[in-house]
Amino acid sequence: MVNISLYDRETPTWCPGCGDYGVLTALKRAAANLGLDPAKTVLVTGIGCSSKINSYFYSYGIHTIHGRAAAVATGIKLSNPELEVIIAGGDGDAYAIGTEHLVHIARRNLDVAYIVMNNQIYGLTKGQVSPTSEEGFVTITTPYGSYEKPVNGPLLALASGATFIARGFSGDIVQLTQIIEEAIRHRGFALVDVLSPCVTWNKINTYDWYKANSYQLKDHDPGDRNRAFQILQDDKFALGIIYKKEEKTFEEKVYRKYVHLPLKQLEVDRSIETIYEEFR
Amino acid sequence: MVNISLYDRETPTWCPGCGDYGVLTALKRAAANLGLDPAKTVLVTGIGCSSKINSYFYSYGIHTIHGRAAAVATGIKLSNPELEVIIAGGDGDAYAIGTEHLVHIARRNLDVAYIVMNNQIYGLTKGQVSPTSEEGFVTITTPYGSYEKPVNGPLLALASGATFIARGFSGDIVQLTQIIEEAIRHRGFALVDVLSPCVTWNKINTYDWYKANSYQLKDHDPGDRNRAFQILQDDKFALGIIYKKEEKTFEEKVYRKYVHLPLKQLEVDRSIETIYEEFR
Amino acid sequence: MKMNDITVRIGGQAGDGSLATGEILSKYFRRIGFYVATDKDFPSRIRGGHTSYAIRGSKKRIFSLDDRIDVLLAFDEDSILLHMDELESGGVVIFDSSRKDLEIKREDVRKVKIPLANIARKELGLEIIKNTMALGVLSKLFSLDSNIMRQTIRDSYKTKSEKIIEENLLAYEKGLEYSKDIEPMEGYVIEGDKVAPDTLLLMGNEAIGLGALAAGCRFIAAYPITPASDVLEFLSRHLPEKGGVAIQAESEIAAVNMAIGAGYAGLRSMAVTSGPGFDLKTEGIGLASMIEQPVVILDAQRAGPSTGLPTKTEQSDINHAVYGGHGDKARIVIAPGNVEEAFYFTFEAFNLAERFQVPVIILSDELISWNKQVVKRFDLDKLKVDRGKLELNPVSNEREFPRYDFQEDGISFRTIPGVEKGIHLETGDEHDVYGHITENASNRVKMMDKRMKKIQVMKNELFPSVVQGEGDVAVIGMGSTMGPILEALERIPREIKFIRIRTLFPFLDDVALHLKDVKIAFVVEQNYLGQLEDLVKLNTGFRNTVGIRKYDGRSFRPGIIERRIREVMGW
Amino acid sequence: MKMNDITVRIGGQAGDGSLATGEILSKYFRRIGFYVATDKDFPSRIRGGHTSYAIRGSKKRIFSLDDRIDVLLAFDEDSILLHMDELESGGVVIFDSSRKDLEIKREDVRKVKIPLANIARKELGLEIIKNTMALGVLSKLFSLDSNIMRQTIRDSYKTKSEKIIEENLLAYEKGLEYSKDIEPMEGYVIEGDKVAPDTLLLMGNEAIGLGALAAGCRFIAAYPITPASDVLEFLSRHLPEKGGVAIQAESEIAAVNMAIGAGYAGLRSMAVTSGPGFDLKTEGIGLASMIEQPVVILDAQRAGPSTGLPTKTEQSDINHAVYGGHGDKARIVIAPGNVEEAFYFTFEAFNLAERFQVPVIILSDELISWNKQVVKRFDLDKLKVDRGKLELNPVSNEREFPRYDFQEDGISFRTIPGVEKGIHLETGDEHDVYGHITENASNRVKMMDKRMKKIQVMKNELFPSVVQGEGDVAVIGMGSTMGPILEALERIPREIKFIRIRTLFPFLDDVALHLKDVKIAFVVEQNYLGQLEDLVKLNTGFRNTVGIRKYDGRSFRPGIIERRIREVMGW
Ligand SMILES: Cc1ncc(C[n+]2csc(CCOP(=O)(O)OP(=O)(O)O)c2C)c(N)n1
Ligand SMILES: Cc1ncc(C[n+]2csc(CCOP(=O)(O)OP(=O)(O)O)c2C)c(N)n1
Ligand code: SF4
Ligand code: SF4
Ligand SMILES: [Mg+2]
Ligand SMILES: [Mg+2]
Repeated sequence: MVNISLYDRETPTWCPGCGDYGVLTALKRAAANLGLDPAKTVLVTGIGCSSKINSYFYSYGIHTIHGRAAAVATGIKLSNPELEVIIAGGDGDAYAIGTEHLVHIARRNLDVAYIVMNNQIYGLTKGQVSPTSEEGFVTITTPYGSYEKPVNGPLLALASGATFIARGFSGDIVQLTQIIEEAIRHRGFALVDVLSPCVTWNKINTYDWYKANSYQLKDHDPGDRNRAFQILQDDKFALGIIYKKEEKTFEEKVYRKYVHLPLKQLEVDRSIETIYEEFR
Repeated sequence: MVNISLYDRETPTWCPGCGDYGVLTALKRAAANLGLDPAKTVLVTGIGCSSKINSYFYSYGIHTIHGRAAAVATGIKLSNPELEVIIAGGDGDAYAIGTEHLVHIARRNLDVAYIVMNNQIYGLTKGQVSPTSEEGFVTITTPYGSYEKPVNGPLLALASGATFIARGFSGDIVQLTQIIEEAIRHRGFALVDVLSPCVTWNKINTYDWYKANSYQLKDHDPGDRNRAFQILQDDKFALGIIYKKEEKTFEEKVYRKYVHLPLKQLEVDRSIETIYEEFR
Repeated sequence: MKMNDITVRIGGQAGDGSLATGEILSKYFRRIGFYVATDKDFPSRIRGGHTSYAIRGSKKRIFSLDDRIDVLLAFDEDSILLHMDELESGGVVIFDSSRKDLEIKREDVRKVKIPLANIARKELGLEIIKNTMALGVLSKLFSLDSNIMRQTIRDSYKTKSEKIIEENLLAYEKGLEYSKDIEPMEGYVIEGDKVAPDTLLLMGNEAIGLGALAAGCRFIAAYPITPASDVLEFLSRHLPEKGGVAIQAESEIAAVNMAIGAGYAGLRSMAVTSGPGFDLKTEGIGLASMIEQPVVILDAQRAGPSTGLPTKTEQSDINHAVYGGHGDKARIVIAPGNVEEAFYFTFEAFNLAERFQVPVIILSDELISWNKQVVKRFDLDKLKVDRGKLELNPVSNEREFPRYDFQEDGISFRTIPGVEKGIHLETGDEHDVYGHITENASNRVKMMDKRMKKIQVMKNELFPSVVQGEGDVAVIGMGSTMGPILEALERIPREIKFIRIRTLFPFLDDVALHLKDVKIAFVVEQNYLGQLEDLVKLNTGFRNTVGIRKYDGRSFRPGIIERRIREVMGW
Repeated sequence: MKMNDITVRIGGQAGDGSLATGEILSKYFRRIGFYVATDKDFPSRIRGGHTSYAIRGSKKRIFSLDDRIDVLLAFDEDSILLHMDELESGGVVIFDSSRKDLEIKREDVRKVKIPLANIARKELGLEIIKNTMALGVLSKLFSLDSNIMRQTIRDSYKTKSEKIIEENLLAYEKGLEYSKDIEPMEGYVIEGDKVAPDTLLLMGNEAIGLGALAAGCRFIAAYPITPASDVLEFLSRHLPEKGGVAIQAESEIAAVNMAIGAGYAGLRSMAVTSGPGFDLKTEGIGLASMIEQPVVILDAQRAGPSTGLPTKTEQSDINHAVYGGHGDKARIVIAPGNVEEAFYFTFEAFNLAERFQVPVIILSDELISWNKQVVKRFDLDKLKVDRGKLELNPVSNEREFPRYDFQEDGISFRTIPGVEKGIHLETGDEHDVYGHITENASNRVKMMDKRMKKIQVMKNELFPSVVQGEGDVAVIGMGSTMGPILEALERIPREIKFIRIRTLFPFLDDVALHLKDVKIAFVVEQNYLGQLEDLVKLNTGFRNTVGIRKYDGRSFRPGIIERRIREVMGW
């Protein structure tokens, strides 16, 4: 097994106590357990506190623009399916401005894992309401409480066709490591929603609150899609692997009839003469 | 009851046989049944063959940009909740480029009805694959068949928090009229997905195909959310009202503590002196 | 009257087969050794509505239509109403009188009325075949080579069934038969060499698709939009054969970001779109510029703003291509002027993108994208792929690869994921040489200088203007206006210098040089505000310009330009 | 040494309370009748990292910082490392020696070391209160009025608990007590009138929020982004009280389209953002332009491109504001130069939007948006709401209201849903007078002419440049560079003409007039490419410009401008 320090990069600048530290640790451990080669791994992020994670995790990394990590990752993975592509970001990044890409990456069943660090708040921009904030939640942009029902990210992903759905908690790094490992190992699109407290701006959804408002899935068959829909509608957050199904991945389908062009082979077949007939 | 010719506008330029004629007729009938005042009704559309419907339906109408009708409608309805705001458009408009707004308008439970004319193809741009096209579907942009699982629009809306979900068929104008009527009457966000064949570009999902691949909901309790989730995962298309629940609307919540400013009163309270204290 | 230069307009209701007939006719022209230029005019709706297709065939190299047409093949009344004025005196109108007889007023043209649809329905049992019948009439009128025409019809339907081929051939014969008593047109000679040279007939969008394939582009992501969809469609068919991927994205935002991802992963990649989608790509193009990511973007301009006139041409995205997006950004904007250039510019766009590690915007317009022209078979041997400073075997002892290292020319070495010793970060935040985020002020200045320096460095390698003629009167144009400008100038027997600008950003210094002794310059462009004119003024300091502008969505005709120049110059 | 003009920089780790202390100090300055200018400098992360806040108070009307600071209040070592150079000779550094003692090298400044944090922790039981203690030290050093300071502290914490107020007052006393043996600074006089005039202390973003409220804006939709979020936050608090709606949208695209919807429905509406979000609004702004929809957009510029330096200032979105988006579009772009103008321009933006039925872009920059200045209480009586050609009682006999009727000035009458006899369509497609889609060529031309005509018509009603001074040497600037330019010019005892441009699109003719007798013009701007300079060149033909540019994300100081002018002019 690889030593997890292989994945050390910069020292995080997250606030002391931020849930994202737990995610980083779990990700490193999962990577070590899987023996991921940093040179063959790409960590793709959007913008937000959480999206800085690739500054702290040693591998290829691309920190893109807000909400678009899934689209960039799609281009990367399709271009070189041999890469391990992991997406990470915040709840705003994934479930607000990135909604569109989440839905469509899920239905494509692209073989990537997407880790959403869900703190139910906008961290980096200093505490505005997030799509996952509870109704009534008071923030600087919702001084009278939020008027919106929260987006249920995992439910959305499931409804969109994701083949792996799990929820973890930064406070439980052991389980989170397992989940992330499974998600990366899963062949197909895997969404991991992580309850990851923002200790600075969200004084409601704290570690303790999450402990009190979550429960461990027991005796659950992740193959049961109907049950997964139900679990995801629970008032409390279920922790663990909620849904898992093997299906052909997007890359497999796209390249079904054709040999994938290995990336290294940069001299490609550039002939076009055979097409000329169309134009005569 | 109002005469449906009240709602006549331009003569449609849709292809003869296009499913959207049925939707237009049903919408006019529903409007007549409800006695909608054209001066107090706004039909908001995106871009596509289907989105031209407000050229053919007499009321205030705004034909916006591709995918953004729901966002524009949100601004309209919030500004003047007394208006009857109806959104209409195509499957590409709603479930591809407009995905983000659909999810968020649903969770807000804005009191508008959204009619999606789903022909499983891009009509106006001449026959490209649509987010609702079946996997394997051959189009000009998927000559080897589509590699993607279709977006399930109603399921997505349900997972996002919509409080009314129904499916109609342009081939059954009587039922479609009822559904649209109910959707408009519903207080909250209502999604109506209409199977509306494109006779020009989609030679697979024809009227006959839809007849063979849909069924009428019977003895269904629209209050049963779990059942709704199941029905929406059926291989065949269920027709009828699939889900319905009364919840506070976004407008009600937003204006909860404050009296709505009637639009006509253009001289608003523009005083700001009371705020000056903050700056001293 | 007219030797080997003829323009036929075929008009009817959508569904009448005007476009299909036009395609066959243009193929025929190519096969007899003619050059071709075409212009489609159809509404933004699917069925019905008047559609027309103008095809010009000429032994002379042409790039656009002429002012007037020689033949009006009218399947409906609208064609007469809309296009009769365009008909050259001495030309011919062929009217399908099946639906209705019509009195055609002009005395100076020949009128041939045939109930094509009725004959087709009655004698061939298939009304829509009337359009191929019309080709028989045309053949008779202009003494076209019926063997070549038969072969062209056969080839045109070869992807369809043998039955369809036969039906069409029969229709053609019927057309010939019904016109056996028709006298051939006098004064017209349509005679090529009857041996098709080694040429291709294709539209700009196809040339762009071919150029991308030839350049080794292996990834296209796009969201359908008129008039760019053809490129996605073409590559959806051909990329998979080449081991590449074509993906219809969920939106233009998704598309540009996918293309950036693909480029980052090492594939030559492209996103194609038109105005509204181009707007949506703004933020993504900025990211590419900041992370110094090669990516090629096609904006096939159409009439804006907003949805505008989706099926009509315009050149009004120049400003957005050159200036769009927040922040100071390096980019390249090039504008091909004809179908041949559309191929070569696209090919080169991929080299430029990788050499300078910037987004390259190809600015086409609807007319170029859809205009079918005859080009010489592309010479692939001359085309070299240059992937720039792509480093696949870095020999670095550092734990992270200095992706943004400072180099003389501002261009750093680049690696791609999968490369050992190439690990680095990329970010749209300001960053240090390893791509790590930093807000340090002096690093910021150095990085800005580095990125902006590329703008100067690249200037030598971009497409200089093409200059034709001499004199102190100049005409300036870009893109599809090339064709009408060239013809206009042929008609004015004076010294005029034509400066065709092909690179819009960075604006090259050659234009100012070419304008040195010029006293007045006419800037021809297809927009209202004079976007090209402003670029010229700003970048050259030359200010005595006269705008010749068109913004009704219809393409220029040489006469408009000719008249305006004569008027202003008093010629 | 320095009379009634003092700059204090407070620096520390985020969490040290530098910002809070600065706020109190600036309030104190206002209360004694000083003007204020501030500049925040903090990284794009939430905790940790060096943060500093510079506050200048002056009896003279000021708009920006001076070159150097008089006081450095340092809570951490970084403050010393980063800012010691900035300290005026004869100034004072107050260093919190609790964490670590530090040798401070400079001999020409006074050094006051106090273990503030330690004292606070030990004697007050609360370390973070050290920052208020520091105000005691400052009071002693500069003989500030402790009663006014006490009241300011009290008021600053009044939204918190009484306990917090008491703690802070106690800390202030502790600070005074610990500095009782400290000698007051020599040569500094900080004396206002001790009577706060009827002024307000607020930052640009707050002024924009107030301006919107005063204009009757009743709808804001925005997606959070630095440095524009404050406006959303401010209006989220205040709009509901006024019967309005503030909504945090799912993205900037949603926000602009919601604002367009609200404007269409008759509310004055606004969307606020910064660079990346501004890019995303491009398509929506185009729609507003095409359907002639009033809407106000704020772009509070930050350092780009892409994510860039999110918490640093720049003026590099000028090009996008003026040229962004496909197609030819009417729009208005205005740029306030200080906090007071931020209020009045915002107010007027809503009038302009409705009068000309176009999107109005307010181009602020991070410095203006965050700079706290003292302004005279806004005079609301002079401000008139003008809703333009809004027709609520049309007397038409037509079934549809001719929303896009041709009028002399290009501006049609507008109705809103709910109005009887006002029914019409609006569409981003080209349309006829009723808003119905049409592709007709002559209608297209008329509609383009109509929309573009507004660009000429509106010119008379936009903000002309402000000109100060005379001479054949000019300095040109816009936005936040106003402050440093004014101070630079004060220092150069020559004839210099300062032209401050306030309307960027349409570019007004006055600039060319002001440049008539000018020989050389310095264009000061906060970007690399010289976006403002290019606008001036293009629109005036004046080409002898010298750019004074800054693009490290930090704001200008007068000295940079002064030196460059002297250097070039040989003064
Ligand atoms: C297009 C765009 N809009 C807005 C922003 C500003 N922004 C940066 S991060 C962020 C959201 C942060 O919230 P989240 O995604 O939940 O991440 P967190 O910081 O909580 O981890 C926003 C709105 C941006 N960078 N780009
Ligand atoms: C931003 C943008 N992208 C693309 C287009 C081109 N476009 C027009 S309609 C359409 C999709 C049509 O499909 P759908 O929404 O299903 O409507 P239908 O025509 O099938 O009714 C597209 C891609 C556009 N107008 N704007
Ligand atoms: S602000 Fe919140 S999310 Fe961001 S680093 Fe701090 S604790 Fe974490
Ligand atoms: S193309 Fe299809 S969707 Fe469009 S009008 Fe014709 S049948 Fe209807
Ligand atoms: Mg968050
Ligand atoms: Mg469709």
